[in-house]
Amino acid sequence: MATADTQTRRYQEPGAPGNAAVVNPDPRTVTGPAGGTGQGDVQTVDGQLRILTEELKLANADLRSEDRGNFCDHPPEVIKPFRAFWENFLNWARSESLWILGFGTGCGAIELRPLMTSRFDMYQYGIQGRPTPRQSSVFVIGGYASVKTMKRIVRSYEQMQGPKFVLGLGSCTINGGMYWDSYNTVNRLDHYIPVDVYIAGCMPRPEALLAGFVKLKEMIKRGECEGANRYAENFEWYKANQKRIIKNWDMPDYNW
Amino acid sequence: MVSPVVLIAASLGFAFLYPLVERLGERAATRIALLVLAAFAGTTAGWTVSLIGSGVALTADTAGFVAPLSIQLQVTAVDALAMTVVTLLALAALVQLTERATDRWHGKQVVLFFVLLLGSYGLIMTRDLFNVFVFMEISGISVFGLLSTSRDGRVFEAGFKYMVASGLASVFFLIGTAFVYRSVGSLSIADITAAAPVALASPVGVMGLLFLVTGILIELKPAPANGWAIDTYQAADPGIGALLSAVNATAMVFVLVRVMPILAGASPVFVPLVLIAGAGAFLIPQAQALLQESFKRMLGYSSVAQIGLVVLAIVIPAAGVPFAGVALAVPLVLLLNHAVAKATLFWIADATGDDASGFGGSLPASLRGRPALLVVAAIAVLALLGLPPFPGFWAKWSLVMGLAAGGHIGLLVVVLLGSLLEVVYLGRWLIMRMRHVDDDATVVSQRIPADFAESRADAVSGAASGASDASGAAAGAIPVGATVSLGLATLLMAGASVAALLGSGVGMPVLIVLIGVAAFAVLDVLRIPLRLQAIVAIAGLSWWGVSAVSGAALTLQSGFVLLFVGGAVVQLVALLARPGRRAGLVALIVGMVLSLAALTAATSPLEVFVAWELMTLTSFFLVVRGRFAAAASVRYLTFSLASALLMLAAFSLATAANPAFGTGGGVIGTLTTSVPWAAVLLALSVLIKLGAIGLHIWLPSSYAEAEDEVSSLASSVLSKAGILLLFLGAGSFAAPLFAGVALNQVLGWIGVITALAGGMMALFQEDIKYTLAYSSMSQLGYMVLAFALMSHLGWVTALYLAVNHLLFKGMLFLAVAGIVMRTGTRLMYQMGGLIKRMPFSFVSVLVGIIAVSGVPPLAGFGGKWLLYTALIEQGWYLQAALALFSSGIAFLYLFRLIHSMFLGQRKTHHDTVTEAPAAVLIPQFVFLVIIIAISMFPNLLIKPLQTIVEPAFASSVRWEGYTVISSLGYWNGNAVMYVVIGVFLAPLLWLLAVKGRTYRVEQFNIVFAAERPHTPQSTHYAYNFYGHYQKAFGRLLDPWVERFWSGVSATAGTVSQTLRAWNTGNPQTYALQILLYLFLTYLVARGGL
Amino acid sequence: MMTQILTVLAFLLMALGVWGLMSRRHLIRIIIGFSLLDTGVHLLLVAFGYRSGGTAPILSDGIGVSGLVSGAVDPIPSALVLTAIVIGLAVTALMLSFAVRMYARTRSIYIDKNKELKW
Amino acid sequence: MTQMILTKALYTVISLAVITNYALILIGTMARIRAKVQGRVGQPFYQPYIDIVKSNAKRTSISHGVMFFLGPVFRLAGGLGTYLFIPAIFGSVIFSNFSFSGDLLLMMYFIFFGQLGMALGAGESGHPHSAIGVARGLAQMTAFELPFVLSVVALAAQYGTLSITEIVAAQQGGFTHWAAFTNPLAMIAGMIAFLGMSGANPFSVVVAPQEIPIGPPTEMQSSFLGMLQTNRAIFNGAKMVLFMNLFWGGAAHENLLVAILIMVVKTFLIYLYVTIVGASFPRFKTEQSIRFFLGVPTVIGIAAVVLQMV
Amino acid sequence: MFKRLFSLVLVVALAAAFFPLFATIGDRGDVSPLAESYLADAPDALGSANLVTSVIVTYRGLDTLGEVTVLFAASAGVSLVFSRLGSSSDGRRPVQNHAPSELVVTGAGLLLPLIFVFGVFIFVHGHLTPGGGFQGGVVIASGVLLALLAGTLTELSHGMLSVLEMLSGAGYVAVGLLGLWLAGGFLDPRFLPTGEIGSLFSGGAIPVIYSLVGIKVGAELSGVIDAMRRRRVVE
Repeated sequence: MATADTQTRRYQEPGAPGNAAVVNPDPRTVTGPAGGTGQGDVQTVDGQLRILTEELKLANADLRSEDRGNFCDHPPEVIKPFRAFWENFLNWARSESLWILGFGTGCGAIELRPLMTSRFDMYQYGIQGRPTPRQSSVFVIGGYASVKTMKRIVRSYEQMQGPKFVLGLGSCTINGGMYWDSYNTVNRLDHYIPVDVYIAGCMPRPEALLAGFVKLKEMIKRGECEGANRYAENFEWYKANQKRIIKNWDMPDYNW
Repeated sequence: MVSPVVLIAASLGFAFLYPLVERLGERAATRIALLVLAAFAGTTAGWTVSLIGSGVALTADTAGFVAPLSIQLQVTAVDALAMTVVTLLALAALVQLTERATDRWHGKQVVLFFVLLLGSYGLIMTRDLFNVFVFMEISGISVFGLLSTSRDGRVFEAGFKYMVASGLASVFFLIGTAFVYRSVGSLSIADITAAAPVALASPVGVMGLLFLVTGILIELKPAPANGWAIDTYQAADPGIGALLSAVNATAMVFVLVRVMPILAGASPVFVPLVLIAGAGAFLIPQAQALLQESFKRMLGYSSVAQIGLVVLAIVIPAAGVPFAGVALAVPLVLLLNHAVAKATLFWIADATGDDASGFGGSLPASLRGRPALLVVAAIAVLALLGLPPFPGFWAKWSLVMGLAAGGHIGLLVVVLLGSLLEVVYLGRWLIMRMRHVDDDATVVSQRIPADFAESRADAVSGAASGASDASGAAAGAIPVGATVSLGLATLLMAGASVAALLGSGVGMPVLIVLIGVAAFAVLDVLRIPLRLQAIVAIAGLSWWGVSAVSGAALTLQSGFVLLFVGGAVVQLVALLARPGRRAGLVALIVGMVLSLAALTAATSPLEVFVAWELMTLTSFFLVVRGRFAAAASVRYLTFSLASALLMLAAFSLATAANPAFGTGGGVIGTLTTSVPWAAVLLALSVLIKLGAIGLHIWLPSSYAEAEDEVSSLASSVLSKAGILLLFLGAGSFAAPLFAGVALNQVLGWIGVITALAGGMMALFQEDIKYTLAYSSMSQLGYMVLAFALMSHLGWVTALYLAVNHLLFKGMLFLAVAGIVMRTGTRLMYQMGGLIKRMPFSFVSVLVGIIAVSGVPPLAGFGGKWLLYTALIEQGWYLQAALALFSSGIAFLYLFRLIHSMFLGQRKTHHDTVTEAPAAVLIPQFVFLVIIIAISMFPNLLIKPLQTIVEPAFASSVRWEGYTVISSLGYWNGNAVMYVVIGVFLAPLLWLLAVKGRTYRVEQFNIVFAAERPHTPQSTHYAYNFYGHYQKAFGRLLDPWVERFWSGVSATAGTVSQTLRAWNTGNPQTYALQILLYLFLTYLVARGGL
Repeated sequence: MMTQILTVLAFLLMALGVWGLMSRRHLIRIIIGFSLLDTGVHLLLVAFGYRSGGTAPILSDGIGVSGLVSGAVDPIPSALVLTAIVIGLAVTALMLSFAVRMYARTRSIYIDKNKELKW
Repeated sequence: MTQMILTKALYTVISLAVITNYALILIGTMARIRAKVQGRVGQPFYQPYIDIVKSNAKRTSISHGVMFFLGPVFRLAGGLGTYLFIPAIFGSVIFSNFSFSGDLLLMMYFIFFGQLGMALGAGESGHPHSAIGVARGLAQMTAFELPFVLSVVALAAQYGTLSITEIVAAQQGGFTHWAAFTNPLAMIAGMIAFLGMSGANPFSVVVAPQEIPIGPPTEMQSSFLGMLQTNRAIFNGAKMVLFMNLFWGGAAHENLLVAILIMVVKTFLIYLYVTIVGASFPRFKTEQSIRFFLGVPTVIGIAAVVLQMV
Repeated sequence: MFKRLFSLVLVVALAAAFFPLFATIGDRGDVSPLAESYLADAPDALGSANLVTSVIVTYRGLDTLGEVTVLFAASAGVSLVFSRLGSSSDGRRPVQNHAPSELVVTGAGLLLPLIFVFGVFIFVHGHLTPGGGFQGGVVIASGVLLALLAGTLTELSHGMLSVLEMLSGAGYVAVGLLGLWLAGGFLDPRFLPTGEIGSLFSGGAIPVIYSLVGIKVGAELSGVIDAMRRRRVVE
């Protein structure tokens, strides 16, 4: 079995968003170096990007006014883990019951399928597919993310319930891979959603994917996969990055 | 007393002198004419008062010689009464004719009017055969002269035909008279009657009499030789139409009355001959009238039919309660009832200038927004149809009883069938006139906009129907003459009704119904607002209900009183939510409830029937109030009255077989009959009212298209009347019918199939009210099934289901009323997500549907448990399985109901919807509390029901604490409740303990294949919810029954068209028909010679 | 014998009238047929009053009351016929005037062109 | 009185614990057996436990409203109640549950309780696929209800009682007394209906994962999902116990442990039957399954009833 | 055609059916007892020589009153029927197609007085000889017709006709009522002396009645004739 070249991102204390390019001191105004395509400016209202209102509700400023009432306007929150033994037990359960969101975001989705077969038999690792983000805990980004799929990725990610884990599959998720200079490809996934495990390769074989899952399980057991909390913590930064590349933003600021 | 001859001299003298009187001025002359008529009325009324009950007759010989030598006039009490009514109607007619907008009568017209009146007096009073002929001609010629008043140029053609026909009739009459004189040697009717058995019994005498009677019959315009008369009615001035049918026809009938003893004495062939003639004259025009487009023509058909009925009544001795023993009372009452009612209708046609009947052509809603005229028209139509409390009802009852007692089953069928046809066309006319202007009278099923658009206009519900009432037809002013004459006629009818009612011997409960309606009608006249009326009604009914049942032992009757009055009182609270006035609403509701109560208190078949009819009527007028209820109410009226007629037939057959029928006074089985056919008819009648499969097509649309509060009352309270009747007739259904199969077994199958079919149809409705209506049908099917078991448990079940259905269907319908009120639509897929806006309504619907579907722990399960236990106990296994299956179906449509309205996506334009008004919620929660209570403690309900049933069957279940134990199984509602609370609370607490942070999100925050749903409207799955079920069943779900009844309707239409075509409009054809009629009478007589 | 002849004559007259009534299209002819029918009836009435060899029931020289009783015809049918004739006349007059009005409306004197009202 | 209630509560807890754990293990085992058939290793037999723990260990959850929140509670209450109204082991005080509160009819109707609650919860989620799933589920439910009811009525007619305990009692004394052999038609109708009731292939269109992402519980997550998973075990257990009682002689032995063993074996075989059928057939469309249930099984059921009538 | 055939068949069938009825009527040697009592008693009771008149005017006086009424109604009817037609309202003169011929004019001049006198004679002698009010009235009306044809009369006075009609009709009723109050009953003529049979002034009020009837009938029929003559179809 070939060994996968995996690159992990470790959980860091809240407030320090990994190796992200920018730490933004004022959540209301987001400026900073462009990731991804780097085209265009951040959409702003009154010259400023407004994610949260004075009452700390989601502004949902990009929605049409008649749609606003249809969506929840509560922003995501950081939820502290339990302590020690209990959290370890829960983490064990989480790692042994990984439910994948069955959403083929890129060409790598084809590599997911073999895991179901008798040859790879992901079930024996407690992994199984799930048709709805609500019930899934692992989001496998199957390859490059374009502007179009990014919107869906963000939406689906936000609709998963925490703790939730993201597996970036293939080189494209890391740096754009062979599409690195495409006008339409997102080069670096973790500027937009927190990624727990990257699996390098173009494309990585199912074995590599399995190896990535094993790695993810280890990390979960170690309590290192707190992507959901990281996302909540740096919500405005992520949102600003997302909005920079998604021009026709017709969804609420957080898709519950 | 004034001599009869003076009346004739006075009218003739006045006619002669009228040109002189007119020199005083036209107005003054007509006033004087009215005064003269009033004096006539006073005279005749004086005769009536002094003659009635005295048994003597007022006699006047002319020329100073006694009877055989000279012509004798005679007035009996019956004659005097008829003359009084005729004079009053003539008075009203003259007011109408001289005080109308156009074509006011004056000069020669008034003269001829008096001549016509004189002719009628003469016909009634004379006792000389040839003199009859003279007066016949006087009447006829004055009518011909008056015909020219009409603005319709076709009247001359009609008049010509009339003259040809009437000429032939005169010839026949003269030939007959000649032969009679030749044989008897006298023209005095008394002499001829005395001599008839000897002198006229020979073939020659009989043949002469044949001419005589044919002449008289032709003058009575009998079908099928009456096209000329119909043409005349159509083309003539409606005022003449009124005179023809009210004055002229009434007088003509008396000729037959005079001659009948001669005929009967001479030969036995004449009674059947006249019966056949009467039957034909009654039935054929009713069928011909079905599709008439001209109202006047329709009234013409109706008039000749009514006279046919009178002819029947003359020959058939009266039986039954109201007029037993009073000679000629039945035909007289029928005749006068018809005269007043028909004159009223003609005058209305004249006043509104509206000659459309409601079939084809334009359909003006000419009575909408004219309440007074509407009331008058309704009274006239109902009186014509022979419905209580109008005098015609009692006569019809006696007539039918007489027919059955005489063994004239064929005639019975003819009378009932003809009456039904009359209901269809007259009822339809009335409905068309009072319907809402928006209503194109085609709505008998749910209406779904073709493009699924949120079309607000289409979806406007009954809720708004009251608002635009006044904007109905442009109400033109009614001429003063019409007002007076209609008022006079209505007073006359009212007076006669009161007199007949008091004389009929029906008990207090029936009277209370009418008093109640009248009292609230007075409130309407005083313009008391709806809310106040509702409060008065609630207070009054509560007081009445309490006083009716307090202290009384719990019996079937008192139980049903509680059910009816209690259920209605609670639901009346909902009316408090409606501001403003709703003329008639409370009055009719009170009437309906009281008539239901009267049904429980009825002690004789007559009272049962009266109460039943009153209930039908009040509920019909409630249904017809709906905004799009015209077509539905046509069905409702037709089927309800068909049901009533079947019941009448059943009662008459039963009474004929056993005069003591229905006087048993037992608690259950008051109406038990041992005649199988009567039992079948009774069952059919009840099944129609219960909307049993095949007979149900009226039910959904009527319940659904009525106003929302009315729907709830009808479905929850009114529908139980049929159940009560089942119990009253219980004993009839158990006897073996054929091949050892008893009626109750058939009933059982009908019940269970109804339950299943109703559920199935409810499944595919998009309109919430139709869903509930079909659900009612299904539930009633269960009750029939349970009743049909004829066992202790079965009956307890039937009653349990009845109570339960009242509670939850009241809740559901009222909740729906609130929702419809707030959202302005009845289509479920246009609702959705209302739970957050209308939480209380949701709770009520939730409890309601749990109670319907029988899910433990609520009371519905008790009903199901009892039902299946009872069914299996009796060995009705297949029925039990089917019932269970349909209960599953019920679960489906109920879920659809609650889902489509309250769950799923809320439409954006419903964001501001508020909770239903408190007044609508209060009754729901009253019912809810009751449901919870009887769920916790089922013995609270079941034990009293056992008490009710015990007189009929010994108990077959026993109680251990809260556990009810049957031979098959057991059920402890109390324990179930606790267990359910336990198993519900435990997971709930667990969930609250382990759940993480829960965010309350909106309905639109859903996963949608990584997309965003477009709008709530496009995201709510509610339309065609059970499409797959429909697909699975395929053609089984075709509307067979609807198709069948459409076929029946089309066939009736074809028959009507065919029969209509008989009246070709050609005078020679009419003459031919008259000759043919003569030939037919000859053949009939020959057959009997 | 006389009565029989008269009766049969009356009968034939009536049949003729009826036939005319039913088979002619012209309104006036129909009315004439009608009159024939009437006349037949009148004849019948008179015939029924006849007694063999009877005289007119009028007192005149030579015929006393007793002669009347034994020899005069029955005066009643005569009286009846008089009335009937007048009535027939009245009806005929009205029929004629109606016929005029029908003609005025439809411009046709034929009966089958004057049947707008039907069914 | 208090003591009585406490004792009953203890018994209930024991009974529930046994059935829950047994059913969970049974589900896990059956999944593993299915994996073996497919040539896989398969998930551990205790995977259902982990899944439930995981679901409950989710830190966040979303609720679409009160009914959504209570839906799973209703569902689980329905499962628990259904089980608790069935005497699980004949003659055992501990496992008699609350069968004294009602008979077979109560049990049959109580199944609706959970269905209704879940349907309401799914409905309030606002997800059209949930509603579609519910519509399919309910439609299919009424369809298999008919043969099931017919077989139950046939049994009730055969034994003259609706009490489950008495039905089981009547089947004691050797397997030839089992209803399955004394009334084979009823058994066949009932067992076919059971296929529909268990929602396995070919009657799994309700939750069709790829078409309407698992239907009614599409929006269910976290603890709500955990409850549904728990219920699945209990409800399945309850249904198997019911069918065991109705047709297969129930579980009766003077030694309670032996009786439990008998129950384990019998229910295992019943579940195996469902699994085998499910593994062998593709999925029916809704209208196909409705037609199926209202066809042959219904006719068999009617035959069973008619045989009892003559 | 079919209808005619059918009519023929029907007429024949009716004739066949009822022929026995007519054929079996034979001569009778006597009259009915009622007639016999008239023949025996009427001359004495009423003093009228013409028994038919006695029957018509007295015994069956009500019939006769009705008969008058019928004629009255018919006349009113005819004038109503024509009232909507024609020229009286617009004042147009009826179109005279032909001038009356010489023969008619001359003949009329000769005959008219005779006719009127004859008419009066007939109704005045109604109780004595065959004839009576109706016959006399008709004769008078025929005279009027002749006068109109001959142009002797060009216009009838409606007022006069109406007054005549009214007064004679009312007089008839009044006579009847006088009979009721003064004698045995309505239309009893014996409140006037019955006189001697055969003389002009006999039969009580019978001649009065017949005169009134004659006037009335004459006026009515003249009215009818005039109504028919005057109106022309203008629709």
